[in-house]
Amino acid sequence: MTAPTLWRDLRQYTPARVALGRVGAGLPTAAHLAFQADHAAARDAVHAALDIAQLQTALSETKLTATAVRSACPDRPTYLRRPDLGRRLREEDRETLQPAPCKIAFVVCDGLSALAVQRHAAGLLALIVPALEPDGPIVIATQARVALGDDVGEALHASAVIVLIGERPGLSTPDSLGAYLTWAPHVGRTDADRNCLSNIRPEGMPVAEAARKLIWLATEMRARKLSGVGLKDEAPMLAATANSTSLGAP
Amino acid sequence: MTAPTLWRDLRQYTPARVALGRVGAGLPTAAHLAFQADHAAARDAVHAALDIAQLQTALSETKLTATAVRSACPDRPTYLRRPDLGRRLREEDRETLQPAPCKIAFVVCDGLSALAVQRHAAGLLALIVPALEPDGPIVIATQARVALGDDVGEALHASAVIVLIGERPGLSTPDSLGAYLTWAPHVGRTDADRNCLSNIRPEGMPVAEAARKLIWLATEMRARKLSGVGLKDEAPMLAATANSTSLGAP
Amino acid sequence: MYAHTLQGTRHTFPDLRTLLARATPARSGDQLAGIAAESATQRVAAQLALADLPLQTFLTETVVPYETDDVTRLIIDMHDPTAFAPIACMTVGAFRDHLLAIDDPAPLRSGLTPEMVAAVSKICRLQDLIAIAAKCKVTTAFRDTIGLPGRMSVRLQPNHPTDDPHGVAASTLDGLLLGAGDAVIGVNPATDSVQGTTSLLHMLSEIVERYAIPTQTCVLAHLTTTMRCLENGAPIDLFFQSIGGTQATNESFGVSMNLLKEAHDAARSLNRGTVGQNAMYFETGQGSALSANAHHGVDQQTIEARAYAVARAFSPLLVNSVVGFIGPEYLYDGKQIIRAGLEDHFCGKLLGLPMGVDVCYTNHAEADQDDMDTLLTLLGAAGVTFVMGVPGADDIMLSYQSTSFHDSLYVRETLGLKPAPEFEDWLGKMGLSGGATPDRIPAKLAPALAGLA
Amino acid sequence: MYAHTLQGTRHTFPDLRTLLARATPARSGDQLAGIAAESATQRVAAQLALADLPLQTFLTETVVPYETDDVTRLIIDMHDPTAFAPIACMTVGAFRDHLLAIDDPAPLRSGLTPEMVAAVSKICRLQDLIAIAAKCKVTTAFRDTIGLPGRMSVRLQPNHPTDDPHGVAASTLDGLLLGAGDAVIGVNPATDSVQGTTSLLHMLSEIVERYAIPTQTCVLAHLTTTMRCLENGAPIDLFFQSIGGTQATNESFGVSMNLLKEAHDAARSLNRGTVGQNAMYFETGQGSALSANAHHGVDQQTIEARAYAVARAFSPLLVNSVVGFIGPEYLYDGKQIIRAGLEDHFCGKLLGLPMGVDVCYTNHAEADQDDMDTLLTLLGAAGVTFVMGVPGADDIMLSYQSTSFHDSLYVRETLGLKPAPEFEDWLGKMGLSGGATPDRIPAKLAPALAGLA
Ligand code: B12
Ligand code: B12
Repeated sequence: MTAPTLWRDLRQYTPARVALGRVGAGLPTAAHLAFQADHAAARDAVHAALDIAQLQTALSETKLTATAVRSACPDRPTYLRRPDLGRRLREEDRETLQPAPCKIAFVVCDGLSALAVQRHAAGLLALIVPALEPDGPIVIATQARVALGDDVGEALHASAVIVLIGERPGLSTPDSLGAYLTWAPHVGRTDADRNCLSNIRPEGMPVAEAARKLIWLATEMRARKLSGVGLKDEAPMLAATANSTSLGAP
Repeated sequence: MTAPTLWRDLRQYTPARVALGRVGAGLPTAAHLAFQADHAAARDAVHAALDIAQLQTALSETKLTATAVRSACPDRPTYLRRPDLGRRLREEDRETLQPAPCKIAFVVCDGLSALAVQRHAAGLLALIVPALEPDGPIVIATQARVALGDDVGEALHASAVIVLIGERPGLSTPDSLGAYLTWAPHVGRTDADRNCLSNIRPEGMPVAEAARKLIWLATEMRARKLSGVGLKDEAPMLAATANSTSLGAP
Repeated sequence: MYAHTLQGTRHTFPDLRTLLARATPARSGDQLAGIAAESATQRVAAQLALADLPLQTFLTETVVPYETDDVTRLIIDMHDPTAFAPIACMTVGAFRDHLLAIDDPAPLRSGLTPEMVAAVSKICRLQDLIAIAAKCKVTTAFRDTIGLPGRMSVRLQPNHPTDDPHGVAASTLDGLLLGAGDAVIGVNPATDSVQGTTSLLHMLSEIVERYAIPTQTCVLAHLTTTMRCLENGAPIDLFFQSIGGTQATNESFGVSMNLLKEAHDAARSLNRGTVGQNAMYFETGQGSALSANAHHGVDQQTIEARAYAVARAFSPLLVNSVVGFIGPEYLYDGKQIIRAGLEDHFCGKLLGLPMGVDVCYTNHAEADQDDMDTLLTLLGAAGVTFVMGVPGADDIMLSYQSTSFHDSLYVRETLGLKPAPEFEDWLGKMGLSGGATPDRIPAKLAPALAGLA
Repeated sequence: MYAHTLQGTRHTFPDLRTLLARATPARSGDQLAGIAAESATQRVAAQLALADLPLQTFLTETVVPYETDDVTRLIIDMHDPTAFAPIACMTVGAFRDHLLAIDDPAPLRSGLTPEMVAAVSKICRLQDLIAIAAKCKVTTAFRDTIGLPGRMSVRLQPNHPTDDPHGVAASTLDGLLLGAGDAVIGVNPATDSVQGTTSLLHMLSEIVERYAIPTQTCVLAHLTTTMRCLENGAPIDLFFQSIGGTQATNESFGVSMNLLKEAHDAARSLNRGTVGQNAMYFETGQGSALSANAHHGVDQQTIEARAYAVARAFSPLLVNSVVGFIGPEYLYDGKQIIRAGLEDHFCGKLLGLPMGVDVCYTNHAEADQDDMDTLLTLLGAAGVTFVMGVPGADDIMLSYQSTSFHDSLYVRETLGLKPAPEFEDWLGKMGLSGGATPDRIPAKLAPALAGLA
C-alpha cells in the first residue's frame, strides 16, 4: 500500500465511518441518509427472533444437541424493559434442567441480536465444545441476558458456564456475538466474577480466534478455579497483532 | 383601591400568574412547584368523564329533558387522536335522532372538559332555552367536538344549532365552557360559518352575561339567516366594560 | 411516480405530495390524515427518493392544484427565476448540502417555494435546522427593529378571560418589568366584539404612549373585526390574522387574499410606524388545514410552509407558528412539538420571514415544561426572531402553557441575546436592563399610568 | 417519615431514599426498581416535600448505610462544614433559589454532598439545570487545559472491533482533521488482554508525540489490566475506570477504593502531564448500580451523583456520564436520556467535576439523531466540559451511536465554543482551525507518521 494522501484514502483501514466529507459543519446528505437507513435496519434487528430449529440443525451437523429454555420474559417488549426477568429462567423450564453435576455447561442466548447467534454460535461451539471435553449440556435460551447462565449453571450444578450471547446490534454491526465465562455460577454472581470476549464476528474477532481465546481462558479458569477480574486474558497474541507495539518508521 | 407601588400589588388585578418574583432569571421554587402541581391536576381534568345522569337531573330542575348520544370515538385516547371521529355521530345514535324540522337545537358536548359542562351547562340552558322559544331537542353528546353539532343538526333537520362544549382545561381554568352557533348546520360546515363565545365560567364570562350574548347572537342569526364571520357580536356591552375605552387620568 | 430501492425492497410513491408525506418525520397529524410513512424503513426510502429529486420538479408539479387554489397561484406566480438560478440544477439533497455550506442563504429567498424548503427540511436533522436557520438574517421594523443578529424579541401576551382592562394592564406591566414586549404587546380578545376590541386597542395604545415604549400593539381579533374597528377610528398598529396554507383553510378561517390585501393597504396608509412600516402580524400552525379538512392529502408541515407564502406577500412585522397550541391530534408529544417548532422556524426563515415560535403545549398533549425549555433553548441557538411572554407561562384565557417572561430572560441570559435595540435603550432608561428585581415598581413605570389605581 | 398534602390528599414517604425516588422525574430504571412515583400527582407531592427538607437532613440521614458502604463513608467523612456554612440553614427549595440567584457556586463545592445536589436537581426544570451548570467553572489540566469558559473539548474515540492499529490510527486522523481530541484520545479496547492494551498504549502515545499534539491518551481497559500494563512499562497518561455510586456497584465492576488510590498514586508519580497533573478518567452512568443489584432501593440519579463523590476524591482530568449507553432498561427514550444527561452534568459540575457527557443511544432505545442534536445543543448551552467524537457517530465496536466529530464542530460553531487553548493553537499550526476541508491531508499530518503507509 502506498501512503495515503487523500482524506478518503483512510477508508481502506477501517470499517468506521471516516472521511465522510463535510458541508459546513454538517454531514453531507448521502452520509446522513445512509446513517438513517442503517438505523432503521438496526432497530429491526433488535426485534428479530431466534430460529431455534435452524440453530439445532446447525449444531447437529457437528453432532451437538441442545435443549431450549426461555427466560421469565414473555416477549420482546418485556425483555427490553425487564433485565431482571431476562436473567431468570422461566419456572417451568428450570424444572426441565435436571441437576447433574458437570464441569462445564454452555448457554446460547439470543440476547439483543438473534442474528449473531444464528450466524456464529454453531461454528464457535463446534470448535470449543470438543476441545473442552464437556460433560454438561448445551442450552439454548431465548429472551435471555448474560446472567441467565448463572441460573442455568446453578440448576445444573455446573462448575462453570460459558454463555454465548447476541450483543446489541450496532449501526454497522448487526451480528456481533459475546462470550462470557463464569466459574462456579450461581444466582447473585456479578460481572466482576466473569470474563468476557466480545465482537465475535468475521469483521471483528473471527470465530477461530475467539475459539482459541475461549479455550485458553476456560483452561486457565479451571486450573485456577477462578474467573473475573482476577483472571486476565493472556492467551499469546497472534503474530500480526503482537508485532504492533510500535508504529514502525514513518 | 390605592395605586399599587409593590410588584405583588399587581396580583389583585388579575388571576394571571403575575408578580411571581425571580431568582436569577428563574422562577422561585414555590411558584415552579405550584405550576407543576397544577399541571398534574389539569392533565387529570382532561380525562374526567361526564356524569350524564347528574346533568340530566340538573336539567330537569328547570323542566328540561335531554337525550344522550355518543360520537364515533369509543374512548378518550381515541378522542384525543381522532378529531374526525369526534365530529361524527356514532351510527346507532344517528338513527335515534328522528328528523323533525325545528328552528333551533341544542347540543351539549363534553369536549375537553367534562367539568365545565357539569358545572355550567344546565345553568346556561336554563336561561337561554326559554328565551329562544325552542322547538328542537337538547342532545347531550360525549367524546364530542364542536362540529358534532353539524351532524346532529343535519340529522334533526334543524335550522340552527347551539353547541355548548367543554374547552380544553388550562392550568388555572379547569372548567371553561364554550358556546358555538351555526346557522343551517350540516356536515361540511367550517368554523368560518360559526360564531363563538368562550371562557364561560364565573371567573371569565359569567353564565348570565353569556346567556345575554347568546340570546342576542341567536336572535340576530335567525333574523339575518346567517352565522359566522358575517355576523359580529354587537350585543350592547355592559356598563362596566363599555366605560373602559380609555384608561382615565393617570 | 417516485421510487427508491432500499436493502433490496423497492418503495414507490405515486405522486409528489405522497412522497413528501412519507418522507416527513413521524407526527400524529399525518397519521390522522392517513398519509404518514408506514415504517421507519419506508420513511428513509422516501427521504432518499426526495433527496434525489430535482428542485425544478416543484415548479412543474404542484401539490395543490393551481387552478383551484389561490395559495398555489401565489407561489407559482411570485417565483423569481433569477434568484432561483444558482440552485436551479440542484436536487433536494444537493440543496441541503449547499445550505449547510454557504454563509448567507438570503439571496435565494425569492427563488424558493414553500414546497422546496419543506422538502429540504424533511431530510434535515435538528442540528441542520438550527445551523441553517441561524444563518438567515431577517430584519423588519415598525416602532423598533426586529430580528437583528444577537437579538431575540418577545411578544407580551397579557390575556385576560374577560378582557378586563385592569387585568390586561397588570399583566402588561409584569411583562415590561421582566423585559418583555419588544416584538408586540398583543392581546387575544376573549370576545370577538367590535366594541370590546376597540376598547382594548385604545387602552394598549395609551399604555405604549404614556410609558413611551418603542413598540407596537395588537389585538388578535378576527381581521373582519379589526377592519370594523378601523372604521371606528381605533388606533391600530398591527393587523392580525391566522392564516393557512391552502385557499380552503383560509376560507375556513373566514379570510381571503383580498381581505388580507385590503388590511395591508390600510396599514400602509395609516403609516403609524416610526422606524419601519411592516404592519402585519400572522399566526400559523401545523394541523389547521387538516382540521378544516382543507389539506388536499398534503402533509401538515408542507401545508404550513405554504402559509408562509401567504405571509410573505404582505411584508409582515412578525409571523408566529403556534406550534404546540392546537393539540396532540396534530403534534402528539414533546418530541413532535420540538421538531415541528424547529422546522417551522427554519422554513419561515429561509423564505425570508421574521419567524417567531409560540413554544407551547396544551394539557391534553404529552408534553411538559422540560420540553418547552428544550425547544426554547434550541430556538435561541437557531436565532428565533421572537417568542411569547405570558405571565408565569399560563395563559388563563387560551388555556395552554406558553413561555413566560422568565423563560425569555433565561434564554437571553444563557445565550447572550438582547432585545430589539430601541427597546433595549428604553429598558435601560427605565432601569430595567436584565429585568427588574422584585419588590418596588420603578416610579417611571407608575401603575397609575396604565390605569391601575 | 416525610409527607406533603396536595389538593386535600396526604402523601407520605417512609424514608429519605423513598422521598428522593418518588420526587425523580419519570424514568424506566426507577420503574424497573419499583421505586418510581405512581402518578404525576404523587411525584409533585414528593417534590414539594423535598423542597421543604432542610439540607442538614442529608448529613444525618444516609440513603445507603455508613457502616457497610465505603462511598457513604467517603461522602460523610469528606464533608466540609465551613464550605457548607452559608447554606446550612436552607431547605432544598431555598437552595435551588440560591443557586439560581448567585453568580458562582464554586465556593460551596466541598460543602455539598451528592445527595444534596441530586435532591435539588429533582426540583429543577431543564432550564435551571442549564443555567446553574453554566455558572460552574471547573478547570483541569494535563497536557492541555480543560474546562475554561467558552471552550468545549472532545474525546476522540477511535475504536476498532479488533483493536487494529491501522484502523485506530485512521479514525484518530479523521478526528484530528475535524478538530477533535483535546480532551483525550481514548480507545476502548475490544479485548481486555494486557498485551493488547499495552500495544494500544504505545501506538497512541507515538501518534501524540510525532504530531506533537498537546493532548493525552488513554486505553479504557479494566483498571487491573492497566496496572499490569504499568508494570510492563507502558506509557500511561490517564488511568481509566468505570465507577458507580455504591461499594457493591464498584465491587461488581471489580474495583475498590484502594485500587483507585493505588492508580492515582501511580499516576502522580509518573508525572507525565505538562500543564497539569489531573490524571484520572472516570466513566459513570445512571442504571449501573441497579443492573448490578447494588442500588439499595435508591433511585438511579441519586446513585449516579454518589459516583461523583468517588470521582472527586481522585482529582480527575475528565469524568464522563455515558448517559444513553446502557440502554432503555434505565433510560427509555430520548426524553429520559436528555433529562438524565443534563442532570448528570449539573450534579457533576456542582460537585466540582470536569463533567463530560457521552450524548448517545443504543438501537434498542426509543431515540434518534434528533434527540442527540437536542441534548448536545443543550449541553453546549450548559457549558459541558467535553463530549465524545466518534467517526460518523457510529461506534463500530461498542455498538451504539454517540456524537460525531461533525457534531462537535456544529455545536462549537453554533454556540461559539472553542477547543482547549493549547490544542486550539496546535490546530492553528496544523492549518486545521475550524476543521480541515475535504480532500488532501495536510503534509504536517502525514498519515505515515501514524503508521499508515
Ligand atoms: C384551538 C383554537 C384554535 C385553533 C383551531 C384549530 C383546531 N383544530 O383546534 C386555531 C389556532 C386554528 C384557531 C384559529 C382561530 N381562532 Co381559535 N381558539 C382555539 C382555542 C384555544 C381552543 C378551542 C377548544 O378547545 N375547543 C373545544 C374543542 C373540544 O372542540 P373542537 O371541536 O376541537 O374545537 C373547534 C373550535 O374550537 C374551532 N375554533 C377555534 N377557534 C375558533 C374561533 C371561532 C371564531 C370559531 C367559530 C371556531 C373556532 O376550531 C376547532 C376545530 O374545529 C379557543 C380558546 C378556548 N379557550 O376555547 C380559541 C378561540 C375559540 N379562537 C378564537 C379566534 C378569534 C380564532 C381566530 C378567528 C383568530 C383569527 N383572528 O384568525 C382563528 C380562526 C378560527 C376560525 N374561524 O376557524 C377566539 C374566538 C373569539 C370569539 N368569541 O369569537 C377564541 C375563543 C380564543 C380567543 N379569545 O382569541 N383557534
Ligand atoms: C453495556 C456495557 C456495559 C455497561 C453494563 C451495564 C448494563 N447493565 O448493561 C457498563 C457501562 C456498566 C459497562 C461497564 C464495563 N464494561 Co462493558 N460493555 C457493555 C457493552 C457495550 C454491551 C454489552 C451487551 O450488549 N451485552 C449483551 C446483553 C444482551 O446482555 P446483558 O446481560 O444485558 O449484558 C451484561 C454484560 O454485558 C455485562 N458487562 C458489561 N460490560 C462487561 C465487561 C465485563 C468484563 C464483563 C465480565 C461483563 C460486562 O453487563 C451487562 C449486565 O450484566 C459491551 C460491548 C459489546 N459490544 O458487547 C461492553 C464490554 C462488554 N464492556 C467492557 C468493559 C471493559 C467494561 C468495564 C470493565 C470497563 C472498565 N474499565 O471499568 C466495565 C466494568 C464491567 C463489569 N465488570 O461490570 C468490554 C469487555 C472487554 C473484555 N473483553 O473483557 C466490552 C466488550 C467493551 C469494550 N471493549 O470496552 N459495560
